Amino acid sequence: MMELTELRGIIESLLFVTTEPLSLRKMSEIVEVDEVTIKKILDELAEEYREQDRGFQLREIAGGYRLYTHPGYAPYVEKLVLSWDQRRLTQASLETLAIIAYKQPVTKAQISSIRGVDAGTVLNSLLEKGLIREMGRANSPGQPILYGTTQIFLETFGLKDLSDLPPLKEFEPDERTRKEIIQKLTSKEEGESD
Amino acid sequence: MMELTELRGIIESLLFVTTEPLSLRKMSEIVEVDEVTIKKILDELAEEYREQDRGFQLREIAGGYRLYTHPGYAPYVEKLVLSWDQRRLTQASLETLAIIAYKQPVTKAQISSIRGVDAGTVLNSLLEKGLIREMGRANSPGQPILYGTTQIFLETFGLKDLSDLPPLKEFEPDERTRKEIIQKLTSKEEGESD
Amino acid sequence: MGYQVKLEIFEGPFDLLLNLISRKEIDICDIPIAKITREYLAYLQHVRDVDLEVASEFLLVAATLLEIKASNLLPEEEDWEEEISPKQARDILIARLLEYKKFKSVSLELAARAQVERRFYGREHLEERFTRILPDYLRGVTLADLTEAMRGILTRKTIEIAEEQEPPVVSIILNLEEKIDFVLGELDRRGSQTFASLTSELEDKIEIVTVFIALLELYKRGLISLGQAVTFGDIEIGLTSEK
Repeated sequence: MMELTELRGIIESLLFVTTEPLSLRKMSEIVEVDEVTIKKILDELAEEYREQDRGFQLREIAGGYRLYTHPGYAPYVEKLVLSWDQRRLTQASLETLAIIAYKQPVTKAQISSIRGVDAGTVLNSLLEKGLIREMGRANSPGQPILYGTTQIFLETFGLKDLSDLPPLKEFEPDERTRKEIIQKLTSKEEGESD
Repeated sequence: MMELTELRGIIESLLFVTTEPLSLRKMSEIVEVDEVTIKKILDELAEEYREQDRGFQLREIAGGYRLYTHPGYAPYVEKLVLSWDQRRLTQASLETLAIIAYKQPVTKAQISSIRGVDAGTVLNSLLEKGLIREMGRANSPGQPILYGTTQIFLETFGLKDLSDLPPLKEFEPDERTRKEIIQKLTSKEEGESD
Repeated sequence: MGYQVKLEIFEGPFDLLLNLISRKEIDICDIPIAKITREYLAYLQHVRDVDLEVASEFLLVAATLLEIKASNLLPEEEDWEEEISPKQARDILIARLLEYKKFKSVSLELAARAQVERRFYGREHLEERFTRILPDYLRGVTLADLTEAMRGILTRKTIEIAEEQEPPVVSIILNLEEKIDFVLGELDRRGSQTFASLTSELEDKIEIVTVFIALLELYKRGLISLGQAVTFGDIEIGLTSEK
């Protein structure tokens, strides 16, 4: 049986080397130790880094674990690493991503109908950026392509998994907005009299 | 005056992300703290990692400091590296090499911004294979390394010299591709009913 | 203040136009949606600070108008119920705006998260000692492969750049008017046509559908005559004499 200190060292070295989130399963396969034990060590490591005010943190992201620099030190890190990340997402991309994230698997027509504009261009660019992927085809006439989000999507938005998305219910338009819209579009005779 | 814990955290975060050994001077410039203090912190960090049997070590190398995985855990790290997605890395290598060949001298940040994803691992692998080399440093902030191709690159692809590369003009989108682009941009609903 | 529309039959805020349509004080068939959209795009290019809220709502509303219009263009013979009533039109718009607003607010939350996420840096490179064990990814790669890779990158870049310059166009709205001109032009030049011959050059399915909608619009305006010899036969199209 492997010693716990050694096991901790091995897992830490894997986390140190990985360039994408590492799943429990993958770690378990490599180290040949059950996932429960690995999860326990990960929790301990995360706690240690926090307590010791380390320069990096262990985070559960996109279905796995990965080390990231402490966000408080970002200004210094940026002086060293010129950020290449120019993924400035447009409002159109963000809205389309939001629809896909919550409604997946979803077709282009469904997305277009919510946003009121054709989604084709935005979908292509999200596919290129690796934020969404094709998930097969719907069983409806024309068998349209179904879209869903990717691991890169989860990483970009700092989500553990899809259940980590903010609950959509909380974003329902409030009563005031609702009233405003209805008022805007309701004829005087039918609506309130003024 | 910056607190010592914070200073330690910052230096650790720099060591964590750096791709090349970090000199005392560079760290001192970034953190705006004298080299003696920084040296003291580095010694403490190295000692801590050793004592705590961490998965990585701090080593002084080529006039600078850098973190390395603990050599005792190398077999596990190798298992991880060998499990990486081959197809993705092949595509990344090919595209990175193409960009360097045509746009040299070029920095890592430029390559990443053209490709849209980070080029780190792939660059190291191309350097290792001798297909590319460091050509000096750009005069921009952070003085990033400039990359270019080598004699081995020319030999591998049967080129007399760089001017022997198929001219970029031929790479401009041809009529068909251009049409595709236009179509993509004006793509409309796929007439699906749901 | 909201965006102002200027039409022969109506001048004022876009919101009010909607209201009038939903009250049937203005016939939706009299509203040139393509014209409104084109002018709106021209307007957008002049405004320095585009109010995204207003811009996206405009598009949503315009698209809904188009749908209502398209549905009302269908010949109203027996199927009276098929036509969307003003009340239904209004309900559709309200439901859509509410649904859209929900996704817009959550997208702002996601944007904020992405902003926070940019402060976390992961390691992105591999130590030299492990690079050595990586398989030779480029084994067997030829100059032609390199060429192909560069072509792919350039194509992607071209698309990205074009996208950035592209204003948010409701292409189908603009396209309908184009197709109307196309049909009239063809009939004028080549005499009566069948639907098949009219669309024989078109590859895109949606273009063919748009031609069909254009035919309905022209029929409604009384500019063309439609005939069909047998059920499921080709549609024959001719210009009416009144043109």
